Amino acid sequence: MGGVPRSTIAPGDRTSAGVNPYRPWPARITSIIDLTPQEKLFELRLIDEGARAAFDFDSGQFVELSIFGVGEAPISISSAPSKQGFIELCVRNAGDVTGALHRKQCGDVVGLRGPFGRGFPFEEMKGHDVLLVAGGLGIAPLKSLINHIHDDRHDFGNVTILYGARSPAEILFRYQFDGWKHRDDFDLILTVDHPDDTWEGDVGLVTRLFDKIEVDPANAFGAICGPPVMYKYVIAEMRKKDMDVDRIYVSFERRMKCGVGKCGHCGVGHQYTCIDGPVFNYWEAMNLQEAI
Amino acid sequence: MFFRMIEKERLPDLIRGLSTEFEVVGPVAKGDKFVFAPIDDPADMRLDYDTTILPPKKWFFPPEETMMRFRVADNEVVDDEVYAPPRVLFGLHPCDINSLQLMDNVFFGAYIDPYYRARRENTLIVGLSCVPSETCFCNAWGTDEAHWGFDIFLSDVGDEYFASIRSVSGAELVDRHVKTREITDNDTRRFQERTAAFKAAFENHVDTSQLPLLIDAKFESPIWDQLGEKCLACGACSMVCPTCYCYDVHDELEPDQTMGRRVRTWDSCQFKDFAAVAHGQNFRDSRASRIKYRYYHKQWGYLSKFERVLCVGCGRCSRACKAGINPVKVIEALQTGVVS
Amino acid sequence: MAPRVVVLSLASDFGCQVQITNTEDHLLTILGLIELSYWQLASSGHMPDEYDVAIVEGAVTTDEHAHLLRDVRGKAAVVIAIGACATIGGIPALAGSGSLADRYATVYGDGVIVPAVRRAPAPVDSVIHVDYHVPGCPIDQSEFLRVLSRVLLGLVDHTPDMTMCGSCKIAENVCFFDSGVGCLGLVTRAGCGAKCPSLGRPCTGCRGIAPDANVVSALEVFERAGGGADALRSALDVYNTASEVHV
Amino acid sequence: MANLTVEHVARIEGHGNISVSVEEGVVRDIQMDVVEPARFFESMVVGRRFEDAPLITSRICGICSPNHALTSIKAVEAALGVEVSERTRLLRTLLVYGSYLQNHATHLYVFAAPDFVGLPNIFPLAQTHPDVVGRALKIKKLGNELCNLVGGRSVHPVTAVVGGFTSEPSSRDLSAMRARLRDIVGDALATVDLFASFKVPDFDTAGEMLALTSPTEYAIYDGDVTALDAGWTRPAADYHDTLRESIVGHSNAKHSTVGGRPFLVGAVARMNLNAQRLGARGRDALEASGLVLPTRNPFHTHVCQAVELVDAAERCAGYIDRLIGSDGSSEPVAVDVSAGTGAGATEAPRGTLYHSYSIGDDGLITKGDVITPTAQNLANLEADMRAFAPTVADRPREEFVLLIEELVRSYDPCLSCAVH
Ligand SMILES: Cc1cc2nc3c(=O)[nH]c(=O)nc-3n(C[C@H](O)[C@H](O)[C@H](O)COP(=O)(O)OP(=O)(O)OC[C@H]3O[C@@H](n4cnc5c(N)ncnc54)[C@H](O)[C@@H]3O)c2cc1C
Ligand code: SF4
Ligand code: SF4
Ligand code: SF4
Repeated sequence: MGGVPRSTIAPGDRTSAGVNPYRPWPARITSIIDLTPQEKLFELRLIDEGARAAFDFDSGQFVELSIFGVGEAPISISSAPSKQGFIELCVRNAGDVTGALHRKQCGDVVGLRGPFGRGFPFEEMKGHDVLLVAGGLGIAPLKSLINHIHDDRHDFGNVTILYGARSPAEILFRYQFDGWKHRDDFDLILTVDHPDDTWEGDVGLVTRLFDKIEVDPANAFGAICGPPVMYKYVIAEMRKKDMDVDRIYVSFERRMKCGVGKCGHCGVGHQYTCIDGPVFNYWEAMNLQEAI
Repeated sequence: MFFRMIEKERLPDLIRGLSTEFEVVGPVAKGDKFVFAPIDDPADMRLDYDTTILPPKKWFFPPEETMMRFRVADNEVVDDEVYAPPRVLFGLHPCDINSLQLMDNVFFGAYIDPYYRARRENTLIVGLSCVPSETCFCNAWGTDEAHWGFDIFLSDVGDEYFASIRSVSGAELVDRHVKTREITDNDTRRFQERTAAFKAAFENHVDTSQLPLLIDAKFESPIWDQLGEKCLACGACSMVCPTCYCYDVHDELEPDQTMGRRVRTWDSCQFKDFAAVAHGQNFRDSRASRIKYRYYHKQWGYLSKFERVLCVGCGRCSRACKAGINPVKVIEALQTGVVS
Repeated sequence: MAPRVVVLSLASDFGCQVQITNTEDHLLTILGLIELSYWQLASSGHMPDEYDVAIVEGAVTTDEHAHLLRDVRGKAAVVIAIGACATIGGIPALAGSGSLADRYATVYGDGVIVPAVRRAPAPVDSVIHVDYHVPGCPIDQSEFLRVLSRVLLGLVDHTPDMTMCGSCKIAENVCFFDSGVGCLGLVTRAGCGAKCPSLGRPCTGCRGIAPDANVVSALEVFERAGGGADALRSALDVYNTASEVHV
Repeated sequence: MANLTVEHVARIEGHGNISVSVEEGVVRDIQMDVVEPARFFESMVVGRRFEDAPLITSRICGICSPNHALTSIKAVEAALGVEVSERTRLLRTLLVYGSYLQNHATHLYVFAAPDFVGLPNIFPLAQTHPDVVGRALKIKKLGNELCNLVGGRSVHPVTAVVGGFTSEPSSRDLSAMRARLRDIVGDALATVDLFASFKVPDFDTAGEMLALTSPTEYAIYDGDVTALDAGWTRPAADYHDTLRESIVGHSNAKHSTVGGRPFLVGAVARMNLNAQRLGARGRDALEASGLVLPTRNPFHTHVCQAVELVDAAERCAGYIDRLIGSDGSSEPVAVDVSAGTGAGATEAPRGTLYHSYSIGDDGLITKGDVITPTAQNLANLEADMRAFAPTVADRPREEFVLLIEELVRSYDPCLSCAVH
């Protein structure tokens, strides 16, 4: 929309009347890392300097990635809010937009809208233990949270990460996790469904790892992200450990066309994933029909 | 608000007058049904219409609209302006006026939809009193009365209209284009009588008590499966509904593949792929789950945010649904546990 | 490099190919995006040995058709089926019911032997995998252009799966069932903008039965207000004889 | 020269091969093998409601589908004794002419023109002669739009049904169309000039020529059948008695004869029989083309079609005047179903098209018959090929083949039509 000079407003601005919330901001791909045959990690920088400086987000929030001629797809931000000036998106080639993104090269321009949605309650989590459970691509938004905690490590108690992937080759961000294996300020346990010859870690579903961990229910926050089938079982484990329903956070994936609470696609129960979520606490989620 | 009396014979003066400043859209006949269409001649306007096939939402949120035009090479937007001509929607019944307010909650709200807003701000609304048809049940939601959301509202009291004037623009236009007179006590009495007769004329009396709780409690009820068997999954109900706003977005390239447009089109939660995500997962694969969602969202999802039910009882969906599914029946089924 | 495209036809009336030429305003633009390697209707030349995209019109009615298709599938990276004949069997498939010998007798007189190569008419994907579908009898030019654009961009096939009535409502048509006339829009794949109802004629189902159609419920609707369930069955035969209808 | 076959002759509608057998350097025989497999339209309509006949049989041909639809409708109406309004007839005539504009433009520019400029197709001309290609597409597009306007769609019109039209264009759209029709006359005249300037072989067919004729107009939508040589005029409905159809071994299409002679239908026959009823502009165009009538040269199809383009544009503008001026209705008239048999004929762009049906008391069709222009022409085409080939047998093989192909294309054949 005309009127407001674009660089004076943040991309996620909700209030300025002159902003067209559907208009993507051009962003340049500044790095591409092949993680697995299906997933790549893209580093993106908004081209407009003002917008880049104003871009502020919480872990768990997402952007709408836009490739004109193809369409848009909601993608969680994988990098930590503590890192400014760029964002990382960990994207699986799942169809049109994500496929077209995979065919892009460093230096190409795509579009971004956002950040959108409600992320993890980082400030509330401060001073507490955190148990993060990821399945498959669910590590994408959680990695933002993990890195954010990492950058503010002294503000948190025990931090435990359980991460399950199908096979060792499908473990995302392995370069980072391998580096963390021997750290004592993170408890990191990886598991795979289908091990290969080199695999020395755990085998089986991520829920199995709960036997290996200690949780202080009075103090711990949980954060879960993974394929839809996973939530029920992981939450059951957390409940077995007596964690509070309103301190367990889940992040949902639903179909989305707008990201701003209009198109109706992401409805889950009586809420919209895009503006009421994608992160919900479990008490809210329990009250969302058909959510879990 | 202030009030004037307008002789019925003089109404064409008002319409003609409005036409000099605005595009005037009103109800006209299509076969034995009605549609809202631009009016060339006031005589084409069918003020005796019962309801229209499509609600007025299409004048604010068209079935297909270009959101922006873009250039592929550098992924740049070349144009996202909205063209919204000054327009008057003439002859809206109370249900439709109320429906626009429900739409406003969505399209304004946290993020303002610039396309909807531009049209909404450039459109005046002239309301018109009506007579309930056999499919109407606006009386159930209190949407049989419009208290705001119009510039002028004309209540038919015989040979005259009792005109309620809400906005400055409405007042100016009435002043400019039609001869009126002040209201008298007799006029307000006639207005009250008309209102009472209107309320008494409803055939449908739907018990909506505790509906939001009921629908939440009956989430697992077999009635949804029975409705799912009947439902044709055609989406007609959503298209004709003045309060359904879901949409789809896709890009279309010009034949030379260098420029294109991002388009949004009406969508329906009754379509199978509406909640499908990548890797074959579909959160509402069955027709039963989809029809349930439609009612759940209307009676409870929306209400949880805006304290209103997302239905104005216009009865359009009852007319459009060839499988005979409609809110009156569904609410009845929720209460009795039986789908009739 | 521009993709090398061939246009082929099996049993058809060439109408869909004519529709391609009927994109007048854009024909030359499209031809600029591809390398047209073979198009019998519009150009001299022979079917090449190598190409990337095959556009196939028409139903399979002979063994030769099937052989040709297998050969095409082996060579082309992308196969696009255009029109009702190629996507659902269409009108040629109407000849698929009953005995072929009788049909030969009706057309050519008694004693004519049915050639051994004849088979029951069937859509292209009964023989080979089809990557993109452009339904309709005939195809709609703009839909064809949209599909071609998806092919060029490497996007997946995206034929709408819902039925027609939604778009018919958008067109603000008075529904035929309201006056007791049956209309196949109830079960037919959307995407033509409810062309026929908008022109005053009930849908004849040329885009095929929508994957999401509820044929059982549609039968009841026909029973109540559309001339009876048999009217639905008979109307479906025109284009959809080769489709399996689960009733 | 040895025996040769040309498979899938290009730039014609449908699949056909030419086979030439040569003995001791002399062309012994030459055949047009129609390899298009039979589609059984005549048997497909049997058992279906009469309303379905136009819907189904228009799918015989996607190129002249408006003609098939209308001819089928006329046959059904004849069988059931349905009388349609004058307005309906006017609209139908417009629909046929829309099909003429689009078909002739396609045949002339897309199918035939490449032969005269020595190219495989028309598309390279877009660079070298943008005006020519632009003109071709402009005429073709207007034809399509005329069909769209009246029929709702140019291929397989939607609105034309037994008894009338299910929807009619607005006067506003009609007058816009009229303006464009007037505007296209210049392009049509330029087309006449262009094709009159091309040199064609000097060759006469020995066949008879048949076309619809009418005392009042250049017969397109309606008329009786007149034979040029024999001189008789007969009702089109009697076509079963006039034409003899026979099955030939090498072709899936039947052959036709009249009075034991092969014959030619199409633009040349029409022009020979109807030229005096051309409109003023059409007559001027004919004169400017230098064509002397009657002509027996099938290669003159091109010029005749081009003259028809001029006439079509002029005539359609006149029809639109009449439509706008009158307020009759084209709404489908009610049909009383009772058993009957009837035939219909129209002039399709490629020649006379016949449909006939028998309908039972229940409204179901018991018998259907279709004879397409190409089916009528095939016997004559083969006779012409036999006569023409020896006259060019001395040419290099490639040129020989091209000339034979050109003869085939001058008939503007529609082989999938022929095998229906
Ligand atoms: C809040 C949120 C965060 C996400 N974060 C990530 C992430 O970090 N990394 C990642 O790789 N993926 C993420 N996804 C999933 C990603 O959005 C989808 O994979 C992507 O939209 C598919 O789009 P496409 O155009 O590539 O595929 P399409 O070709 O559009 O579709 C392929 C399949 O996906 C379905 N689909 C279409 N649109 C959507 C949609 N908007 N959302 C989901 N499914 C859809 C279609 O039904 C189809 O079956 C996230 C989704 C959400 C809602
Ligand atoms: S749900 Fe039905 S009755 Fe309610 S507003 Fe929508 S169309 Fe009208
Ligand atoms: S006319 Fe046909 S397509 Fe339209 S709503 Fe009725 S049944 Fe559906
Ligand atoms: S309405 Fe039906 S018959 Fe007409 S074009 Fe669409 S799918 Fe085909």
